[in-house]
Amino acid sequence: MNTVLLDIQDLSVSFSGFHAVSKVNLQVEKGKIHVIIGPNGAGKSTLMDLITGKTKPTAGRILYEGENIAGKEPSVIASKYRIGRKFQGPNVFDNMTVYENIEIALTGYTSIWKAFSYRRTDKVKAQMKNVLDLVQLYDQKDRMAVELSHGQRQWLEIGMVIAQSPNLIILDEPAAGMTDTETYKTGEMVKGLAGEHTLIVIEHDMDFVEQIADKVTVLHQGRVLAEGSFQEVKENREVIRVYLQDESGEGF
Amino acid sequence: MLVIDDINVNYGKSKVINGISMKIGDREKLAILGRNGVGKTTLLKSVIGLLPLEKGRIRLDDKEISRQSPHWRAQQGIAYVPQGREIIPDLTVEENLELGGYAHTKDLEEQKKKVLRFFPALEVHLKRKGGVLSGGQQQQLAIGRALMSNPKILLLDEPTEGIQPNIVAEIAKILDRVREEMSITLVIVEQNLKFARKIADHYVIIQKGKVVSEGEMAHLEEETIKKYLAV
Amino acid sequence: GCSKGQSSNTIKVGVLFSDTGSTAVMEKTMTDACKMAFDEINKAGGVNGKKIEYIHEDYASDPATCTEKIKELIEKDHVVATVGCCTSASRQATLPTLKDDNSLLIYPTFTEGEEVHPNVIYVGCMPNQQATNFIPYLINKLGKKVFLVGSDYVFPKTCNKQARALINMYGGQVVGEEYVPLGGTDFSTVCSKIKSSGADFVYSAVVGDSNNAFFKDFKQYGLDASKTPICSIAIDESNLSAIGANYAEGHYASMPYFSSLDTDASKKFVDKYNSQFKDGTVVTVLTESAYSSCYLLAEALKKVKDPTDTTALIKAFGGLTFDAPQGQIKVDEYNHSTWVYSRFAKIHDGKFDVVYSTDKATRPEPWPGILYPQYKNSNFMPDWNDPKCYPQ
Amino acid sequence: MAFLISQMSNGLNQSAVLLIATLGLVIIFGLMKVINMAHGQMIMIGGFCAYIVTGIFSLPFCLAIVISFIVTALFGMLIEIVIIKRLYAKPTETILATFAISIILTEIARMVWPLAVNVKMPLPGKFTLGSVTIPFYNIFLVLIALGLLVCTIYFFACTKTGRKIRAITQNRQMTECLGIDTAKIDTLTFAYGAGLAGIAGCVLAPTTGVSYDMGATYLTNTFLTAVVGGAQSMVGTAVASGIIGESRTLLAGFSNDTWAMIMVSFAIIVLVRFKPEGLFYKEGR
Amino acid sequence: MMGGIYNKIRSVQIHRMIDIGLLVFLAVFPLFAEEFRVEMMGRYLCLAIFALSLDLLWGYGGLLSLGHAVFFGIGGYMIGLCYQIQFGLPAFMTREKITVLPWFYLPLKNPIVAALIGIGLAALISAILGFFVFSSKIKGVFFTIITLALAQMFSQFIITEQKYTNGFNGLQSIKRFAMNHGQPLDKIEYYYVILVVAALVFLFCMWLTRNRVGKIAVSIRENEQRLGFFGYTASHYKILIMTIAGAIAGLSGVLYAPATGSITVQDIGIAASTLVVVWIAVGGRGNLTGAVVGTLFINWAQSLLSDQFSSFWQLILGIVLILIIFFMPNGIVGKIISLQQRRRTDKMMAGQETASAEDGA
Ligand SMILES: Nc1ncnc2c1ncn2[C@@H]1O[C@H](COP(=O)(O)OP(=O)(O)OP(=O)(O)O)[C@@H](O)[C@H]1O
Ligand SMILES: Nc1ncnc2c1ncn2[C@@H]1O[C@H](COP(=O)(O)OP(=O)(O)OP(=O)(O)O)[C@@H](O)[C@H]1O
Ligand SMILES: [Mg+2]
Ligand SMILES: [Mg+2]
Repeated sequence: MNTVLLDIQDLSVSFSGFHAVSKVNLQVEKGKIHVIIGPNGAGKSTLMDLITGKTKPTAGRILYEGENIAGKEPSVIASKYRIGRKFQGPNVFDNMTVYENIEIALTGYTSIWKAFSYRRTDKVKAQMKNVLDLVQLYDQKDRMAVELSHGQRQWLEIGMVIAQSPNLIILDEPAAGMTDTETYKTGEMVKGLAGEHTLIVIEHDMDFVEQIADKVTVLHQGRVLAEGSFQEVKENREVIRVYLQDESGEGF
Repeated sequence: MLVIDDINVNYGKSKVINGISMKIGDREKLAILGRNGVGKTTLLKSVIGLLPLEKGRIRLDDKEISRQSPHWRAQQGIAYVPQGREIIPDLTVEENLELGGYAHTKDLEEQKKKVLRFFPALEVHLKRKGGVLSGGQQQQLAIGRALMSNPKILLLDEPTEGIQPNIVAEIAKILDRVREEMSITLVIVEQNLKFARKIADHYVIIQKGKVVSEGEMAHLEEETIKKYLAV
Repeated sequence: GCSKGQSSNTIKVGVLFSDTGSTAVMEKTMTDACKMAFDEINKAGGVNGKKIEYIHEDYASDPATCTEKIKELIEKDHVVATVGCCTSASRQATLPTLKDDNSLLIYPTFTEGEEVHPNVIYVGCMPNQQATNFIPYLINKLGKKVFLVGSDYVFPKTCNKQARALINMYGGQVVGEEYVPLGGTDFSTVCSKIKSSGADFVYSAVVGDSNNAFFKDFKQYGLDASKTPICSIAIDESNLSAIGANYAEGHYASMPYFSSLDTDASKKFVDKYNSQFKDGTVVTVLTESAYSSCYLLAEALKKVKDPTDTTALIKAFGGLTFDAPQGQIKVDEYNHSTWVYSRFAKIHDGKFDVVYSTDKATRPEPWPGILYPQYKNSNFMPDWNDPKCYPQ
Repeated sequence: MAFLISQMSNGLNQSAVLLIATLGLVIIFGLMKVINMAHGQMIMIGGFCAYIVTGIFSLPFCLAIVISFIVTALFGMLIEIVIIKRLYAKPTETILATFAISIILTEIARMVWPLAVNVKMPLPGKFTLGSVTIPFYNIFLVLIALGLLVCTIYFFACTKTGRKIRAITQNRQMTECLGIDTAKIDTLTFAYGAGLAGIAGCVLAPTTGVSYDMGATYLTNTFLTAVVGGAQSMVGTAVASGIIGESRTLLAGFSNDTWAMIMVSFAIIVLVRFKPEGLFYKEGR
Repeated sequence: MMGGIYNKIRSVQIHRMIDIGLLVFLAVFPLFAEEFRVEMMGRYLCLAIFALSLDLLWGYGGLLSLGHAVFFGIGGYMIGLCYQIQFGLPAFMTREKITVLPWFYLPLKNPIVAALIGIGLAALISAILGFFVFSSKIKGVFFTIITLALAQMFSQFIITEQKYTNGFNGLQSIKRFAMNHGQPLDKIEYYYVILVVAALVFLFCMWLTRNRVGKIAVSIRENEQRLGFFGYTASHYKILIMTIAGAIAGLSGVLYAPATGSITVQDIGIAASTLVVVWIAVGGRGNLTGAVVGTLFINWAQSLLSDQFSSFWQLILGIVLILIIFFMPNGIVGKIISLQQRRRTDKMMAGQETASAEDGA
């Protein structure tokens, strides 16, 4: 039985001698929420860069349903293998309206022919309204993305990824800059996406991680430090030392 | 002492801040809270001078600053750590730090040492370009850079966003220490309530561009939170 | 149109030169010359009792604008003829309009020839008038090895083609031929090539401000005017001051007219121009030629009953003479071009010292006999239907 | 062989000319991101300064260099304050504005000096080595080019102001918030870039003369050089002018100037294609 | 009911109203203007088509080309050559001792074929360039510089290959589409041909930009890298836009050469390319209307100014440009659009305020 969607094997990358990711092995199971945590600079975002093709690995393989996607172009990875990503800092199309942002992300119209055949049908409109409602931006839909607040831009990007409807959704710190209740709501939304989609989520907010995680991997200095359920990881002494708590035993 | 007196701020025609007044005493620790998009960032930006006031005035130690340019305000002792960090990507970490000090620090080396004592994690990266640091590292750099100017008031916009838990704790402590050692007023916009509670002694909650609740942190009640911060 | 200049007591004439753009340097003085000429003509009673009203348009050194402006002159202002244009590109851009509207252009600038449009009178000199005497003179005086240079466009290339034939005819030898981009300012390569070619003189059709760089580089790179002079068919008084006296010293030029010409007519002309226009321009062959063009036009107008009858007007030009500052010139009876003098000058002290002059005007050959033997003694007539006559 | 050597020395001269003409643009366009269509006209201002100082007032040429720097820098300062200041990071508007400035300058120059003017050669004379001739002035140009290059590199890499400028070009708002008077520094930088263009006009004037339409000659070539060099790298620009100057002259030696120009343009297209960020570009995140 | 229609009209974007107004004006223009003015307008309309093509590329795709006139030139030269070879060898070839027409000129004999070749070749070269360039990570000014080099190359080539192109003098006597030595279209007819083509091109551009492809072009301009992560191959779209822009530029050249009767290197070089950029900037970039308005405005201004103030008209033009930047930083049409938007948001705001006041009550 093959439930592993993404199988990362001995993946490494270095930037002029600096090993940002080294020999990482990781399995992401279909339909599950896989959370990656780890100190700042541990290489989490870089690992996502590798998966999505933004950075080319120096060694190792990334097997997506058995096929090696390491080193492929981002657009191929996104369209052929259906992997979508929300970046760490909001990364949206500034001088386009919220509506157009979502529309561009909409799945299934990326090739030139498809793009020409695209129409704003009622079905599409309903679909977009759905997404916009989900991220609470429906009443902002005619504003330019650049005019949104930081948090709203985060939401917008999440909305875009949902509209893209990929098999594998990567969320790099989706809850950053949100209030606690909003974070909770995001968590519920993420959980709703699981099953149909597979998710990799990076987050520093432990309550949020606890709320959503099926499995947690801890990266540290480019390597996998620990892996397991949230509870296991939380109690791992190394993880506590390098990540969760400072000398006096505090952490947020 | 920073006095904000009945200010309005607009983006074009859309009114974002609608008559906010507050007094921030010396060495006070103030947290500004509120949901996404209520105008917290806008408020900080208008204090540092990036956005013009439509109405009202801002005074720093009885000096009117509302019409001055941001660099002038910075030289008067207001430092700003923006949301999204805004590190200068092509300058090295060290140059980024020094840049923060040019305004009015005499002894850059000395100040740099002092700041690096707060952020030892940055030391190994000094010669790397600011742009390649990870999000968390950049956040630390941004705070460090702001401290380089030896400010009277430090404005922080969501300093914990994207920071690992133990560093958040550490930042809380660092900010405390910074306030003690450098005798600084802290104004922090924050979403992480736990952190805000820990670090601030006063709070202000903003909604629709107005102050809807303020007081001592210790007296911030669940009910208020539910009313103004929950969705 | 039917109302073409009829109703009033004036005859309208167009003056079409650039005030702006890259060729404005050359054309400003032509505008001035036209102004001077028409004012004189009007003061002397005008044409058959009618005053000439001239309308000046600026085509900004751009052929497309030139087309537009000539249309405006002909169709809006109803001019009976236009004096104007300074480059072949701009002249040729007016040709379709001239034909369509059956109007007349008097073209005062020198030209590469190989064109006789039925609606154009070419008053400027043809290459043959500059070269036929110049080349044997130079070969006799300076030596047989010749290096040809020019700006990279039609006029220099066509002139040099003719020069090459003449050089061969007089037993000379072309030791090199080089072209630099129009407006180019780097002549180091050309100078190196000239040096290594061992040429006795350089026959140059480099035009415009490029000459400043050319003459300077020439000396800078160790070429010597006393051994290998530049013999130019495209420099005039306006270039001399920019080149600088010591860099221009000892080089040659061939033109129908130099403002230093020592005749009463010329002196009077130069003095009058200089006292009238203090806009920084100087008298050059183009000034003289534009001035003569206006007079020729006036003379032709005097000969026709109805100034708007273009066909008659063109006919009136045939054989027309005028005592120009350079001497008597004559419009050829057949080929629409003008008999002008052939004069050579050696540059000394920043001035052209005329060293040779034909004693009367020489015959223009739009299709020079040396290249087109079939036309050698024929009187070439412009013909609407002959694709040779002009770009169809 | 001798011809080859002489072509190479000519190429060096052309490279120096390119470098001198481009340096000002590297600052205004490369660093400040202002697409300066009036760069050629700034060079022209320097040229006319040289003419006024040496030709009209008969003062020494070295004074002309200083004066043309000052005059052009002041002019740059003026247009920065009046016009460019409001247009940073708005490429459309800057193109329009600088284009308008270029027209206005050209027209004013044309009204004052309809004819090209001559600037006396300050260093006549030449070296002769066998059949290779090198004018003294060429050597002077190469030295000036190197001198300006070194000064400019030093200025940007090693001085505080240089660092501030780099910060401003990357994030103007943030730099302002750090207490740096960005407006002042912008003005100074722009003035410096303009001043360099002025020097270029001044030192190039003796070889080419000065005319109102000389600006157009430089615009294309300087942009090409600046970008091939990586748009903001001084060393890159030096290398780029070296490559372009030498290859143009060498190719011209074996064919002619026009074809050399065509081939070099083609090579630039290919080069930029394979080095999409110019010759000297450091990878960033 | 009436109110509904009224509101509908009110909600039309203002620049669409300008388009319609302009079209009506242009359609009746020959009824009251002198013939040569109509011809002039025809020529400017061709330039407006040209400007539209660059607006697609620059205003929407964010790709600033300073060599776009090359494609215009290809179109113009093909038609020009067509009429040069109607009567056997053209003079400029005989002069250079060419005795038979080179084979590659043979297909140009028929004006329609020449026009199609003009458009097709422009599209092809622009596609090849696009393919070559966009398969690397080129962006921003580097693209601009490539086009600059291309323009330099192309115009120098035309100048130096005089025996095939008549060099600097350019091509003249280009007829308004005379078939087989027949009668060419008359000036007014040709004006309407240009107008119809211009309107069709405009509609096409409007369709394209409002279409998803246009939106994708804009997002390429905004954040090309991000687009890749949604699965788009940005380079394909860039090549597509390049090709379309090239074809339209070629088309405008094909129409232009007969409209002026001539085409020269000065119409196709860097200076010409720069001018179009300026026209678009004056009109307002990225809304199509701006390109047309800017082109017509500047060209008419030039023509009228140069009639009025012979030698300082360029100076005046320069000052006008500066004033435009000061008072209409987004161009003429950009300014009008933003005024309309301002009015709308004002209304919206006012509406919201009353609504919330009612809420409170
Ligand atoms: N393109 C690059 N060039 C050089 N160094 C890089 C590059 N990309 C990443 N790095 C380095 O790799 C390390 C890992 O960075 P990364 O952004 O992956 O960390 P992270 O785990 O996402 O941290 P955070 O939680 O703070 O976002 C950092 O030290 C960073 O400086
Ligand atoms: N440049 C802008 N132009 C127009 N409107 C803007 C602009 N920037 C922000 N806004 C609007 O102003 C309001 C307040 O924005 P602000 O950034 O101050 O919010 P915030 O409280 O900091 O939110 P967050 O917690 O998400 O950062 C938002 O509704 C936003 O849409
Ligand atoms: Mg990260
Ligand atoms: Mg904010």
